[in-house]
Amino acid sequence: MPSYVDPSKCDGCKGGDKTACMYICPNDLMVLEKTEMRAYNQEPDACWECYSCVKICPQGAIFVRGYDDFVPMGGQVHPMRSADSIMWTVKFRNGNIKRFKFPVRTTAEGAANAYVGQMGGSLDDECLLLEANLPTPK
Amino acid sequence: MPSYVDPSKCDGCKGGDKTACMYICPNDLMVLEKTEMRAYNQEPDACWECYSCVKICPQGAIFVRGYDDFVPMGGQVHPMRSADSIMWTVKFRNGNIKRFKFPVRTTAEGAANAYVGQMGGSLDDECLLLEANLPTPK
Amino acid sequence: MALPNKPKGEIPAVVDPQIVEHDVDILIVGGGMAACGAAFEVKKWAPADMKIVLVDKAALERSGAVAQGLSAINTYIGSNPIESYVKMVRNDLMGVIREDLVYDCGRHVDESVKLFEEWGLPIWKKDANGETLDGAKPAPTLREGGEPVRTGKWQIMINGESYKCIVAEPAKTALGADNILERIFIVKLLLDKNKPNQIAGAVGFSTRENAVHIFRCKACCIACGGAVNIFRPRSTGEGKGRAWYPVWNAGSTYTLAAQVGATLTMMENRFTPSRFKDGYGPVGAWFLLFKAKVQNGLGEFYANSDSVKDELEKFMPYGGSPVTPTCLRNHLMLNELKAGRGPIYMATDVALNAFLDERRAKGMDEKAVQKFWKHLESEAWEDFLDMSCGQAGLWAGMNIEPEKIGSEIMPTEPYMLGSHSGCCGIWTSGPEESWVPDIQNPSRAHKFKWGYNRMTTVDGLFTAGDGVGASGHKFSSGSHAEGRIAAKQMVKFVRDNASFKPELKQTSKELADEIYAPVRRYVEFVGASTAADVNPNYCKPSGLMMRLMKATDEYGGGVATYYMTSGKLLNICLDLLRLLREDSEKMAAGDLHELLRCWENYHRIWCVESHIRHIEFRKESRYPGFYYRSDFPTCDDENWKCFVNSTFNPDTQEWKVEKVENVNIIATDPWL
Amino acid sequence: MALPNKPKGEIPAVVDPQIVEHDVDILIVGGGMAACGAAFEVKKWAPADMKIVLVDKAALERSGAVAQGLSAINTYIGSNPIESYVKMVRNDLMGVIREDLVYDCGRHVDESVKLFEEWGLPIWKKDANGETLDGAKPAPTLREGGEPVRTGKWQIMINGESYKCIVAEPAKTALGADNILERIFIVKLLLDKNKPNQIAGAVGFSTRENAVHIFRCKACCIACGGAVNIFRPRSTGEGKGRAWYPVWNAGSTYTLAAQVGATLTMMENRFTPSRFKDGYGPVGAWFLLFKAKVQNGLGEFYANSDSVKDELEKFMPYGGSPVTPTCLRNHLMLNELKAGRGPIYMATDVALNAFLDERRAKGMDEKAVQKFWKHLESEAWEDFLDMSCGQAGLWAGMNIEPEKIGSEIMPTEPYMLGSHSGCCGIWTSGPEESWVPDIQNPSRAHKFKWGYNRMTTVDGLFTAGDGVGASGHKFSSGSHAEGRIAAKQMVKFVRDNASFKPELKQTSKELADEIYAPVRRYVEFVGASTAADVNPNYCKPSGLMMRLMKATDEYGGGVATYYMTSGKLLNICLDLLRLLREDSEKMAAGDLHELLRCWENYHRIWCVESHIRHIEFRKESRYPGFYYRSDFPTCDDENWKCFVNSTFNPDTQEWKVEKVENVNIIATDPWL
Ligand SMILES: Cc1cc2c(cc1C)N(S(=O)(=O)O)[C@@H]1C(=O)NC(=O)N=C1N2C[C@H](O)[C@H](O)[C@H](O)COP(=O)(O)OP(=O)(O)OC[C@H]1O[C@@H](n2cnc3c(N)ncnc32)[C@H](O)[C@@H]1O
Ligand SMILES: Cc1cc2c(cc1C)N(S(=O)(=O)O)[C@@H]1C(=O)NC(=O)N=C1N2C[C@H](O)[C@H](O)[C@H](O)COP(=O)(O)OP(=O)(O)OC[C@H]1O[C@@H](n2cnc3c(N)ncnc32)[C@H](O)[C@@H]1O
Ligand SMILES: Nc1ncnc2c1ncn2[C@@H]1O[C@H](COP(=O)(O)O)[C@@H](O)[C@H]1O
Ligand SMILES: Nc1ncnc2c1ncn2[C@@H]1O[C@H](COP(=O)(O)O)[C@@H](O)[C@H]1O
Ligand SMILES: Nc1ncnc2c1ncn2[C@@H]1O[C@H](COP(=O)(O)O)[C@@H](O)[C@H]1O
Ligand code: SF4
Ligand code: SF4
Ligand code: SF4
Ligand code: SF4
Ligand code: NA
Repeated sequence: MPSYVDPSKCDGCKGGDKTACMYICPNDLMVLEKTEMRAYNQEPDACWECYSCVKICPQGAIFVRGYDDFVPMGGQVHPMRSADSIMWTVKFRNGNIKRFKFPVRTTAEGAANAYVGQMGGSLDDECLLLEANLPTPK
Repeated sequence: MPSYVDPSKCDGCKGGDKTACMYICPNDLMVLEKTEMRAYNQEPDACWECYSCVKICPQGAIFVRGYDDFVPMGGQVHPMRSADSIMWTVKFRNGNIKRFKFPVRTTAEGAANAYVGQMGGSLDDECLLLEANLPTPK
Repeated sequence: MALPNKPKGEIPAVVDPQIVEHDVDILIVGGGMAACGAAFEVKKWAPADMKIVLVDKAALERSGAVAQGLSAINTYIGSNPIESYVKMVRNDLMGVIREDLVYDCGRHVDESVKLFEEWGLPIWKKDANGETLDGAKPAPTLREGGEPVRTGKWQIMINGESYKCIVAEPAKTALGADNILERIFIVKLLLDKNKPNQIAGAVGFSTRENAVHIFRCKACCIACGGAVNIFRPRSTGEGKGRAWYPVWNAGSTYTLAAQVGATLTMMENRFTPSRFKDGYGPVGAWFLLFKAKVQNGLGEFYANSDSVKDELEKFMPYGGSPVTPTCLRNHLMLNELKAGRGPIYMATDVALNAFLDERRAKGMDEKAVQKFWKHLESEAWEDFLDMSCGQAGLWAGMNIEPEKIGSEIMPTEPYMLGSHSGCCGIWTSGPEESWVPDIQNPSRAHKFKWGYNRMTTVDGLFTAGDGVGASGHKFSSGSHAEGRIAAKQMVKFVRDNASFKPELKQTSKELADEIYAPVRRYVEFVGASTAADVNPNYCKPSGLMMRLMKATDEYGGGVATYYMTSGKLLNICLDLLRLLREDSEKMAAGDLHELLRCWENYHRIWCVESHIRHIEFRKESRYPGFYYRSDFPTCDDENWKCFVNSTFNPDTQEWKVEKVENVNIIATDPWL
Repeated sequence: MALPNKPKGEIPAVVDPQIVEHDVDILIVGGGMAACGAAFEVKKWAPADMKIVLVDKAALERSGAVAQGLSAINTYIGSNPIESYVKMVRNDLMGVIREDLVYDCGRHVDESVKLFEEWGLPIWKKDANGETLDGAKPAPTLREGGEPVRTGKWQIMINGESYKCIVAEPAKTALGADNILERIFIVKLLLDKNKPNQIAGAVGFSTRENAVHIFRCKACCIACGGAVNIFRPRSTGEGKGRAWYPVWNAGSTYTLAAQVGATLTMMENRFTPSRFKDGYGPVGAWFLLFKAKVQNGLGEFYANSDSVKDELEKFMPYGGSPVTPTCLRNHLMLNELKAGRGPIYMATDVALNAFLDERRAKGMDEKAVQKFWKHLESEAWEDFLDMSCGQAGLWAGMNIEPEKIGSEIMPTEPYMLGSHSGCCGIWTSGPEESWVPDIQNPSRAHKFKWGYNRMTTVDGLFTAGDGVGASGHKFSSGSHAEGRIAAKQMVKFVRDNASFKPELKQTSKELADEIYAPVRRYVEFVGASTAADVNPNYCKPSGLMMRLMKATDEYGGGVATYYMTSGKLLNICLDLLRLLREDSEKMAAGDLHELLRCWENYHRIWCVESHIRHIEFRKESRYPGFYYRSDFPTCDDENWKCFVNSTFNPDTQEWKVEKVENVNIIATDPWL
């Protein structure tokens, strides 16, 4: 199920130097072809189908089609991710459709408390931030 | 061990429409790139290493290097074929060289007797050309 | 891969190809050993005005299994009784063969070998001292009584690098250059519009220009070899090119025949050769010429152990033969591997040094021994260089010198073929002679003869070589001879049906559209993705082939399971093949080379589907070592010493699979 | 492929990259769960002027094993005794673990989970009626005493699609954007020029611009995950991207550490998970949440059969546990498969319908049952959609609805990792506390503590997560906690060694040349062939990876042999790996992406070589179901209930492999 880009939707992230899909792919697969200003997956047989690129693309231009060496054709799994939830559309080979929606986050983006400036206690014991009274084996 | 073409030797069969390597490859792999006028193997993972192209190339421009998924690098097997014999040079990974020469044909090219015009006997028995008195099982 | 998407190769395909129509009397499809035999022979029987055309997907000079050359001719009867030959084949193929066909091959094969020599093929001879002379040395020819160098009872050694060039030459001269159409891939045979069950033509396309070729014919011989790349090979990257069987034979023979309703036989049989690992070098010469033995990972020469003898006892009478059947040799090897006693080595070092020691023991001086060694070394390398250069390349890359160290051997992935040590194929008529059994059954699928030797159950459709089923061990020479048999019979068939005028069911436009459908699909959808090979609307043939090979490997008894399958797995495999067949309609081709790959895949899918159907039907394990059914793990002579024949009905699109009686013609006592 | 040859990707590599030098105090290599834990925690202990930099080959937001999300947190102790956790891990890993490290992980892990929830990770809860609430529903947090949904004793369910994004956010905020360098692949660690056995830096390169990055540091934590694509996967075409383990973790952790002389431990351990076939969907939720059972090809739910009980008796005390160890679960499955009783199905249909029937039996009306079913169906699909979309895609392509039909499961190819149900990794110090055994041996390779928790045997070099050996079952949460442990210790190490000034042995130019060697090779030789990938002077990383995977698969106990190997095969494997290492110097890269692939391969080769060495050294089969040695087929507690540690000496370039005593800290009676 390597990802692929629909050229009619991709706008090359408006010609930015760092496209969203290039930015995110954990396997360094997405690249931008500068003449056409379209992205493509440069190594489909190294795609894990992690959907990171699909989820992040601002144009909804990236899709996934089943690995050609074992997935029969015609199905598709496609997400729409918002700040707090994700909606999946599963299209079966036979045309049936199922939809599922799940929460993804309970806080606003950027709001996770990094405890900036807060310091731990003694460097010479084993307690981590917020910890105290560590047990030892009985 | 797919075949590959040395661009410094290939002359694109002088720009002929039908290059020797294209003519001969049993698997339709060799093609001519017309801008550069050089041949290349279009599907190395479908190359049987039959050496047909290597043997026929008038420029000696085609070589073979071991399949990259199991042959350690550095060896090479290369033939020189004449009308009646073939000389093989086997270069080992460690640099050792062996040479072998074998006959390939005892008649001149084109001289095989096709018995043109000679006809068989009766269409209604099982004898083929030059045959008579066919046995049956005991 | 990168944008902008382009066809991969150099000859882009267009949606509207030129249509070229040909009216011929006899059409020969294929250009290998059998087809060359047919092309040569047919002119000896055909009236001058009979139009005969041969079509090959490649160039006759180097097409088919012999393209690279061969180092031996595996079938030459010589002074052996033909009956012994039949017995050997029968035993090697576990009892179920068409003895009429095998006998018939045996009585014609030597004549082909004599022609080869006459045409220029160097055949090794023995000199007066019993020493080997290579085929270029002056010596009496076989026809003159010259003694070939035997390796085993049936094989003779040659300097065979140019074997195919030599055999192709008189075939071309005989037919005439204008009647040899190269680089045309035949996709389908065509039945007659008016006469039921009568072949009327074929359709294919050129891989050199955008042209569909439509042939109308009165008789046709298909000899497109066997099938490879139907099971996953042991090297799946670049090295998948290095199969044992030549990667360009895609099962066309069986698919072409099945689709027009010809009965197939013994499609459950497969050939799983043991070969030098990875390089797929041949083992025959090592076993038979160099008398090498195999050693397991513990260093044991297991083949003569007591436990092996006990194991062979389980497969009587086959296991009791002096030469163990090919499948059982694999079986013994697999037992070692599965028990963790691998790898298996061909002890080339032991074998070669034994020759030298023998000479030394006979008092040969060291200088002469060294000279003899040069000769021996050269023979050892020639065996590979004549027919499996890739193995020589592997030795070079691994720094292997066979006199110093053994090399691993291993059973390969399975292939389908009918002329080597396998026997799947098409059910054909035997000779119209009285010794051939006259079975009283209205269906040709049960009969042994119906008028025209090597005619399939479809009128006018003949085959030879790998095409003819239930008659293995023909090899290169027997395939050539069989092509000659079929050729003569085609002329007879055309003579006997002089008034027949072939008419096709489809229009030329319909045929062209069908053949070029993958091109249309490509052109229609190429713009839907920025990647050439990843597209929701189509699949590329390379991916589909991987999918096919994975399905058969995992469920159909490939290397993944040590060749084990079961009714359960086979039915899953059939389900996957059904989906594959559906999806094969979505293959796309941007250029003519890819179009070739599309149709080859299509042939592969059909052909391996018939294989799986047959294995599923046969509720036993007839060929231990080639495949096993875990649910019926033994060879069951009582219920299954019979042919399995299958017929696809082109009208109803249904398969019929049935048991067919096996008749012995050659004495069964003594068995060998 | 076609002429003219061009680099494949879009950022061509040049022979003279820019060199960027960085002086830092603490370097964190990797950006996964462990590294994010370290990045968050380190700032809580570091003085304001301490320079801390994190380098990730990818983008923190979606890097590492959790990029796609996860549907469960597999380690949450909750109200369980930590001692039970250690016992579970010990039993699952067949008796040989570092109990100090596992206990230590157990006492920190819950705090990480509570942080995750606080940061925004939705964690499923039980409501007052025991019904499941998804993680967005209002409910008390874990810290507030909310009750998580347990699946099994240790796992809790989450809505984990954004797990990694959530965990990365505070890590980034804590370190500050300027201190996070993404898209830099670390190739090598560097030892100090003056102080022996002291880490002094690292070198890598950018995959976004032609730049080599050289880091000097006083302490370093490597947490680059485990290794995948070291054994041949079951899909070798396009589908080789769909491994269970994320294809971007290439064993860097182990190779980086080994090359500077850090002792490795239990590298013979591997993880061979059973997964939904081909899609590699997780099975944990199916077994534990949905209580599904596995069925063999005969329809038998074999797991509770008498013969299985007998089989497990052979592996006492491990086989006697209520939850059979992961490797033995595989072993039982492999026995079915090898006997031809495959395929194995997860009976999803039976399991899901049982839930509905249970509700019906309790009197729930059909409308409510349907509503409940929607909920259940959604949970079943979420399990895949959160962490293995490819499996959902396979179901879509095969028209599979899990309530109607089961799906095949199968053991995958082996991976190397230390945080999941495997435990290979680096030998580290445990906590400097009195309960941790104080082994009297001058060599750190035999000790359990040497001052800095999670410090490797190299001074200043720390690790966490998959990096720490002999302590599996940390999973995502434990890895995060472990990163936090290492972070604090690094600060302590830097404080304690305040006068240390790192100095590198090599010049910057030497380092840059070494890293860019594949680019130079490409540029020098690209003109020698008309094909981009077939060249006599170099090999491309894609081909080399296939060669690696074939060698390990066939000789190192991969799927090809049902995970069976032997001393004989292992030594062949080591020979092939030696040739591979030699040839890896001939890799060529035309662009930065290919340069990445070159160095990943290099890491893979090293890491799997250590694996093979360890298996070879350990003369028993400790993990039946993960691998077997046919020459030592049983688990031999008498001789081998010990660690195997190996150390590469960077000066002599030699490996030392040794037995190390296994010490129990937690009571062994009762065993569980
Ligand atoms: C593959 C192979 C085969 C052999 C061996 C080694 C190897 C590596 N060895 S040993 O080492 O094992 O021993 C042999 C040996 O030494 N000695 C020997 O006698 N025979 C050996 N064989 C067996 C013979 O080669 C074999 O029996 C014959 O070649 C069979 O003859 P035939 O049935 O004609 O098949 P073919 O492969 O020669 O020719 C097929 C032709 O069909 C063409 N073709 C295929 N599909 C087509 C299509 N759709 N449309 C048009 N044309 C389309 C092909 O181009 C070709 O012309
Ligand atoms: C692969 C996988 C793993 C899990 C699961 C399913 C799947 C499919 N499942 S379940 O379904 O099985 O159950 C889990 C689950 O539900 N619950 C759970 O808690 N854990 C699961 N894991 C386990 C955890 O994910 C695992 O324990 C942790 O992620 C381990 O953390 P860490 O040790 O930090 O590894 P990482 O993969 O997260 O991060 C690696 C980082 O290194 C970077 N990197 C790698 N090499 C580098 C180099 N040379 N230079 C620079 N950077 C370089 C990576 O980019 C990444 O940032
Ligand atoms: N071990 C063996 N014993 C007898 N005949 C063999 C053996 N191996 C190969 N042959 C025969 O030698 C010929 C070439 O064999 P191969 O190289 O296996 O194709 C065929 O006729 C085989 O049947
Ligand atoms: N089909 C098979 N594939 C792989 N290994 C097998 C197979 N059958 C048995 N084995 C192994 O081979 C050895 C001998 O098995 P067996 O003789 O079948 O009991 C045992 O170690 C089995 O695990
Ligand atoms: N059959 C099982 N019995 C008990 N625990 C399991 C089983 N399968 C998986 N697990 C555990 O469930 C969690 C996730 O498993 P997995 O999906 O296999 O990664 C891990 O903690 C496993 O150890
Ligand atoms: S993120 Fe989407 S729009 Fe942007 S370059 Fe990639 S595919 Fe195109
Ligand atoms: S699905 Fe994942 S691995 Fe594949 S291209 Fe997108 S981000 Fe990369
Ligand atoms: S045959 Fe040789 S010279 Fe002619 S095009 Fe091919 S490679 Fe070039
Ligand atoms: S070696 Fe043979 S298969 Fe390969 S390209 Fe040359 S002719 Fe074709
Ligand atoms: Na592949």
